[in-house]
Amino acid sequence: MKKYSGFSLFKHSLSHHENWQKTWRSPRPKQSYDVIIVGGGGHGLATAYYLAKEHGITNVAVLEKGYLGGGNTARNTTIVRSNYLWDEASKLYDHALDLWYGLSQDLNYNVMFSSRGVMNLGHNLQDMRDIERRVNANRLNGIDAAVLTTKEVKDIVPIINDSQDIRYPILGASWQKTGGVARHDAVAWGFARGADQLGVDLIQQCEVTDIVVEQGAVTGVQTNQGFIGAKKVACVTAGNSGVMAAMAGIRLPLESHPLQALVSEPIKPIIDTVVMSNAVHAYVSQSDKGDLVIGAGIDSYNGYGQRGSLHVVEHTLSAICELFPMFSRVRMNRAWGGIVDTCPDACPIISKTHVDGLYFNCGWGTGGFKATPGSGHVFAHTVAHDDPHPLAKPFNIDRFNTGHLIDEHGAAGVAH
Amino acid sequence: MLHIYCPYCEELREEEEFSYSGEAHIARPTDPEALTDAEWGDYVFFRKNPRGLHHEMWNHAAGCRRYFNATRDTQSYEIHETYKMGEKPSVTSQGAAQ
Amino acid sequence: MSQVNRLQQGGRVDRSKPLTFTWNGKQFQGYQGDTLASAMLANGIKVVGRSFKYSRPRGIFGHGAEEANALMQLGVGKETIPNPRATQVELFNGLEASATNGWPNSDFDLMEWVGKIGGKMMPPGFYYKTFMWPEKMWMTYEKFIRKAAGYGKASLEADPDIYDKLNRHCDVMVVGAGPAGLAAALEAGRAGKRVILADEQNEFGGSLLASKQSVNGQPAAEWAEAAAAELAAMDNVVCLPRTTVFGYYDQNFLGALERRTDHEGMTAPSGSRQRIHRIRAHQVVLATGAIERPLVFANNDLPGVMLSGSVATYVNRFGVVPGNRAVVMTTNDSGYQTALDIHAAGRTVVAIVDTRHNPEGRLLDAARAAGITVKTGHAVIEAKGGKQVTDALVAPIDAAGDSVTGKPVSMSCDLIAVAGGWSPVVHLSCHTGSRPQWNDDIAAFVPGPSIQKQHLAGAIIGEYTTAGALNMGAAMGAEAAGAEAGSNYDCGDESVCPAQPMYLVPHTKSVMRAPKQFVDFQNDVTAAGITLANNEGFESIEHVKRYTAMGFGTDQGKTGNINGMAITAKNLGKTIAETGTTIFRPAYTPVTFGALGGRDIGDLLDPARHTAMHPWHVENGALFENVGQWKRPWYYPKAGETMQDTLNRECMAVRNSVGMVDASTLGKIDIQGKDAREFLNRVYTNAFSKLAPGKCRYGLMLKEDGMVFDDGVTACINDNHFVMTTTSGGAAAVMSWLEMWSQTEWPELEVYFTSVTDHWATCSFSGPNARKVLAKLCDDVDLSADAFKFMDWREGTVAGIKARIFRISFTGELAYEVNVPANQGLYMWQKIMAAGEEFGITPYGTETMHVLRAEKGYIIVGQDTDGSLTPQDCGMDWIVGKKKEFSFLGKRSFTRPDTARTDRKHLVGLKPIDPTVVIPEGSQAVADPNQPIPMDMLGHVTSSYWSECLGHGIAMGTVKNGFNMMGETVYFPQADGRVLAAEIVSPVFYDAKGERHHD
Amino acid sequence: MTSLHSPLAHVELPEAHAHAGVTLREDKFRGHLNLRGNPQDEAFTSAAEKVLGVALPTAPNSAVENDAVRVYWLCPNEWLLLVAEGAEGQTEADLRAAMEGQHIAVTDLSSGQTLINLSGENLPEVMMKSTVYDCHESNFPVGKAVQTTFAKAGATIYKCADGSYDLVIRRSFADYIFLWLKDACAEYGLAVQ
Repeated sequence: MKKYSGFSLFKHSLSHHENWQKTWRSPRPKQSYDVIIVGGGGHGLATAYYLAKEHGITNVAVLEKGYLGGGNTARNTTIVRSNYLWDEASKLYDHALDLWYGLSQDLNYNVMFSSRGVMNLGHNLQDMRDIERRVNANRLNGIDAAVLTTKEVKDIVPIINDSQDIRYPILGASWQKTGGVARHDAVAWGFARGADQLGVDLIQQCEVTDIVVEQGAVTGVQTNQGFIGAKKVACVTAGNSGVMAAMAGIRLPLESHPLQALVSEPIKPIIDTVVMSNAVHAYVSQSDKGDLVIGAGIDSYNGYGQRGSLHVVEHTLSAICELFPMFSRVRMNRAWGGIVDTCPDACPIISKTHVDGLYFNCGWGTGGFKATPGSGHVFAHTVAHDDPHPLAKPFNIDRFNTGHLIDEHGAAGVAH
Repeated sequence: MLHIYCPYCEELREEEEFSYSGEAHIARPTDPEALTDAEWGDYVFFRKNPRGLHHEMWNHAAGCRRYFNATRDTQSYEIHETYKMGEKPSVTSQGAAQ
Repeated sequence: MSQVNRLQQGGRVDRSKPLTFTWNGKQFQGYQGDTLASAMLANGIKVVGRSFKYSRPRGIFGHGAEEANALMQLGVGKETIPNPRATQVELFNGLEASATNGWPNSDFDLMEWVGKIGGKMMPPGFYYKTFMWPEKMWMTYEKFIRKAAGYGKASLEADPDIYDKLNRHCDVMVVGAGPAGLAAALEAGRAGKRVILADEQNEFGGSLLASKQSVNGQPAAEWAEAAAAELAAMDNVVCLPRTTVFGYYDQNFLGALERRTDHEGMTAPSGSRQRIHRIRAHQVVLATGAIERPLVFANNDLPGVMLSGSVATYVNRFGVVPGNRAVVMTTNDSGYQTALDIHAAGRTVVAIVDTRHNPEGRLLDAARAAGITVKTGHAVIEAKGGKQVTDALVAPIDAAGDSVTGKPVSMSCDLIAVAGGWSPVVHLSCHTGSRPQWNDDIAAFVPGPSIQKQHLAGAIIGEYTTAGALNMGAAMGAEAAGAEAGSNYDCGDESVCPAQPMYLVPHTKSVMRAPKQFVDFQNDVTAAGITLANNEGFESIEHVKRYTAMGFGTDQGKTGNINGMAITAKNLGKTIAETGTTIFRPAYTPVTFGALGGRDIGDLLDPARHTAMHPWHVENGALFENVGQWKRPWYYPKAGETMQDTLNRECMAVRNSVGMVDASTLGKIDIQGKDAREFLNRVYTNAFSKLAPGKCRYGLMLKEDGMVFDDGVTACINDNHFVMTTTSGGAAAVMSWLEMWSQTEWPELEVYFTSVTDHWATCSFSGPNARKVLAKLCDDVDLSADAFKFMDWREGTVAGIKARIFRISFTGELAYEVNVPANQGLYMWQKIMAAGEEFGITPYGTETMHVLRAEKGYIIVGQDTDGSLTPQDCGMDWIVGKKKEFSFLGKRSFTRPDTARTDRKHLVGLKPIDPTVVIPEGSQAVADPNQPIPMDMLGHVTSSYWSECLGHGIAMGTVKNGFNMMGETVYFPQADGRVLAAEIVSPVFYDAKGERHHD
Repeated sequence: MTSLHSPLAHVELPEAHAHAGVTLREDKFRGHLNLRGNPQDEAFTSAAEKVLGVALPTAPNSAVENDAVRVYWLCPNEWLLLVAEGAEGQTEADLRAAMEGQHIAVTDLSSGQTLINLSGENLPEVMMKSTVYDCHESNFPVGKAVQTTFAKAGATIYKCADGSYDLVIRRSFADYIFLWLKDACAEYGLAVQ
């Protein structure tokens, strides 16, 4: 497999780009694998990549019912940050943030990670208390974080409405300078290409219809392409995790909800950082293409339809126009929905199950994209060793029985 | 944008009038102290999350403030029925995964 | 420059009303009835912008929503709007438009050379393959990429316009007012149904307005006018021209954007500029028509290459012929009509180039009769020219349309009209999750099955004849109305010869080596780019879309998608049906953010709730704090005071004499019924069985997970009647919580709940002189300490008003809460202020309230708790009923292993070692301040204040295992490097024995 | 100094309009009582009828009225009684006396709510701006009472015989609703009586 570079681009241009190799193979499934990963989204592909790269397990298949990176990986607002509240969560996300740095070089695929900074606005006194608390916790954990005054917010985002005379004035913000955005599709494709190069079979249009369990241990999966045997099955299916778990007789504390996002028409650069506000339910960044990328609130009802209700989008845009009065004349080009699997404590489940050889990585709710490399990294460890990675340990499914929840509703909010 | 028939107001009303309350028909255990931690955790946190028919509870928050149940398809969003508290659904999917 | 391309007559423009506009700073004229595009074409303007990636010159290509090139920067300053399509902008006098791309301008663009030279290096996905070294440079590369990208500029000033919304309801919603939509609306309207008819154009009629056909013997446009007039006269029909239905949501909910004043100027003279109609329809008729498909050939993006139907529209509707010498390339009969229209307008049709080998029929005959050259079995394989078309390379092709079979000849021309067939506008039908289906008969996608109550009529399902569309529209309109269709339409001979599907016109060179053959103009996606993506393994159509950006533009691939899918299908050896399509999402065309936000901005962003005493607080200089939706007085500064000065003054007034706070925002729930006690027992941790009438009790409410959820005082009015108070922010949630348990789990308990938050106004005054103040106003209650004890309540008359007086205290002082009906709240407040004047009664706000309660160690749910603390964690085990029969909500969770730990985080008092210090709220506690990062954190400061009466800072916070660490020191490393220290103490800093409030 | 201040007592009146498309009138200080009870219990319904002089409406979204009281159906076991200013105390006492021993609740909300009347030729459009409920006469005939949203607040809306609407709104939201109406009516002119 040839490396990508400016030079290779030049060389191929001389032959009219007729000789580029495939980004990945399209193999037929083997009879069995050491590990089957169900779900070819960013997390699943990252898991496969790190299984092969870090643990030398290459007899691996990723089964994807649609196309690679076609679920939430392709539908999120691409924000990357790690400034969560509790030690367990912030360490997990910060592990991911560490991996974001250098990821393009590691994968030899430009995922366009843009460390342009992420700001979470506070609009009332309790918001500011929570921000202080979170930033202090981050700081003492060695995570980049600062509290901004209203003026500092304005200095970084000159177009923001800093009037103190509005319904919910900006009182300050938390600021993670090292956070940012990335190109979501490229993340999936980069991990896919990397995994493929290490020998992982990526099998698209392969829908798992059953998880086969014999005597308390997993033996493989039934698919629309027949039975495929496996010593271990790792499910990384986000919104569909509940459906997958049911196949193995497992219950999960998850609800799948529509989460909507939207983009404007492309405009010239106008906002250089990521601005999020939980209190008024809005967050915005600008893509390299020029679109304002805006996340809306979560729809209240369970839904797998990848679409939500208009009033949620309306609510978000009134908040956006309040924060950025000049965006009022900009136009929404496209709105869409993803399916987010939400946990009662707004934290993921990265866990073994009571079925031997069956693992789940799910429940990322509205915050999965930013964790992609970290999630894959610790899940690969968990699967490879049949023992949770130290950072994954707190995210065991047993916490819902012991009461050891990691309540990140405040830091997770809707905003990602 | 859901259009929901309130079984008490006996009218279709706009989604904005309602608030969603999750899975329906979850009975509180009569003797919580007799349950294992796992059984209690199951009651508190674990929910059916089907793709397809779902029996769920809604509250007509901006209307009559009554709680009621709905059978809704979580894929098509079609609402097959709504019914009052204490009533049983008439549309069910036997054999559907939870 | 005069309007060189304007015909002397014809069309629907008003030549008596000339309008002046500017394009790139230069003045031009058009007419009333023009779009910006028709006026630009009338003036011979060819280059209207530059392409996204390669900076190639681009011209107007279509005439409506499908336009991919002519994105404008409209207006200037705060009025400016980025990216509207010239084809959808109605011309008005003084309109200023400029190009969104091109440097120094769109006509002469230096970036073009970058595009020409670098273009070879910029195939799809090139950025994934490079710009990676060194890592740090990406942010610099990105800066340049961002600058080059984007189209128009957003204003930097606030929008001068407002936008509003109407909630509409109807029996039948008809989307599109072309022949099918008009016919449908007529049937439903005549049947007496409530009908809404919306169309994106300024007048109803759609294709009829540019048609030379007749409807039942009447010229088509005249018929459309008559139909529109009949509909406008019906009371039961709402006609919405200039209104685009942009989204179709579940259960027949539609979003539509009406442009109310955009045709008159950049801003609305009064009222809203645009309006969203939120429409709930019982039945929907989609009559959204079809968009013409372009043909993909080399250099097909040159200005002067246009959609054939658009050319005909400009000729017939606007009296503009966008060229003098036209070559028409067609795969079906549509192109013939365009050629005939151009010919009739007196311009030269160089040739009709028909890809079909053996076409026949009335239109072919008519063309030949008009003397137009028809070259069958040929195609325009390449356009030539610099900034506009100068020649068309025409070559014979094989019957399948796969290869060039002979030598190309060059035809001199300035216009190439392309007719590649039609793509039904299926977009709306897909918004609710229905997938479109490929129909081989018409070589197009049509709407798939849907569970919406939806009817389809006309070109949206491939009915392309006018009579067919009218009759189908009538049938569907009648069906939606539950009536019989009453009309039958005839439009004469509309027979056509079968079309040839043609998605990529062959070239003498291979697709990778031919000059660029554009599929998606807006994102510069070429046939070669798609092929490269396919070769690299991007096979799913969604992958192709994402890798090449095909269909991601503001036109959302209205013209390009089908060709791109077909090229992919062919590359992969699949059918188009197998390849499938991407999913169409709202919005059909872009929707102004401001319109979606509507009036819910500014003061209307969220309701501000006010108490009865609010006007007094405003008059007396209070600053306000947002608590939920409530506006609560935060503190009342006097001239020259710092905030701390004010707080000290307010606090000391309460400690030394008397102060008053408006406590009306606390949630209040009236509970009646014989099982009210039992109910309270179940939802509170403590017992209410023995609470006697006239008594109050503090209660703590948990969620089933055992964590504190709300707190408040409940008073027993009589055995069957209680009044519960909740936190200000938690009132609605508690009310729903109680109702839920009552309605769904314990319907057998006889108890009713009614929110009385708004009914009662609460004046809460505290301090050693509180009794004296009350005594001045109330003479029918024995106020003596023995008769009216702490945690008692009495009914009495205060200032002549019947009141409920609660002797409860959140300050630790002797305190009374006087509750009166809110209509008398302001009066009561003023009376108490007057009565207290001699004692220096001082109004105080939430901040002083917080200081006073913190001195006493009272928690504030939501500030000191965060959903992760049990009553035990808060040191409130005393309030957890141990003997209650019913396992109250949350109780079972206490015994879970993690919850039962004795070293959880505990809520404790924190006394700064340096008494002058106030530890910032949110500070994190550590045991060892010298531990390197990452440090082990023990907890955090939840509340912290300067206590003027104690003369030192005080704080509350969580500390791991805190109850077992009393007297120990914990440290709080600050961002500025300071390390603050505090001793773990009881949270009760003031009057630990509670003598003062009992006094 | 009067002891009574209605929720809208302090609002600033908008500038006078020569032609007001919408007129707002606050019907201040009416007695508002919330009544709960079991409509299947004949003892309850007959007691209510005896006190009120009119039978409690049991059809959803309906209302009944006589000279002394207007009664809105709120839910199957809940009604809102609107009586004259000052009559709420006696009505409550009468109801309690007549329903002695029954499972009922009577709650005085007279200060927690206020009644505003909206009329005028542009009212239909203002209602479309303000509520998601379908106020077309075919769906909202005279005499119907509906609890729904009004802007971002709630309201119980009643269609009066003269085509105007009576809205019962919560006191704390009154300023917001007035602000909303002032804004929504700006293009037609709002008169306050």
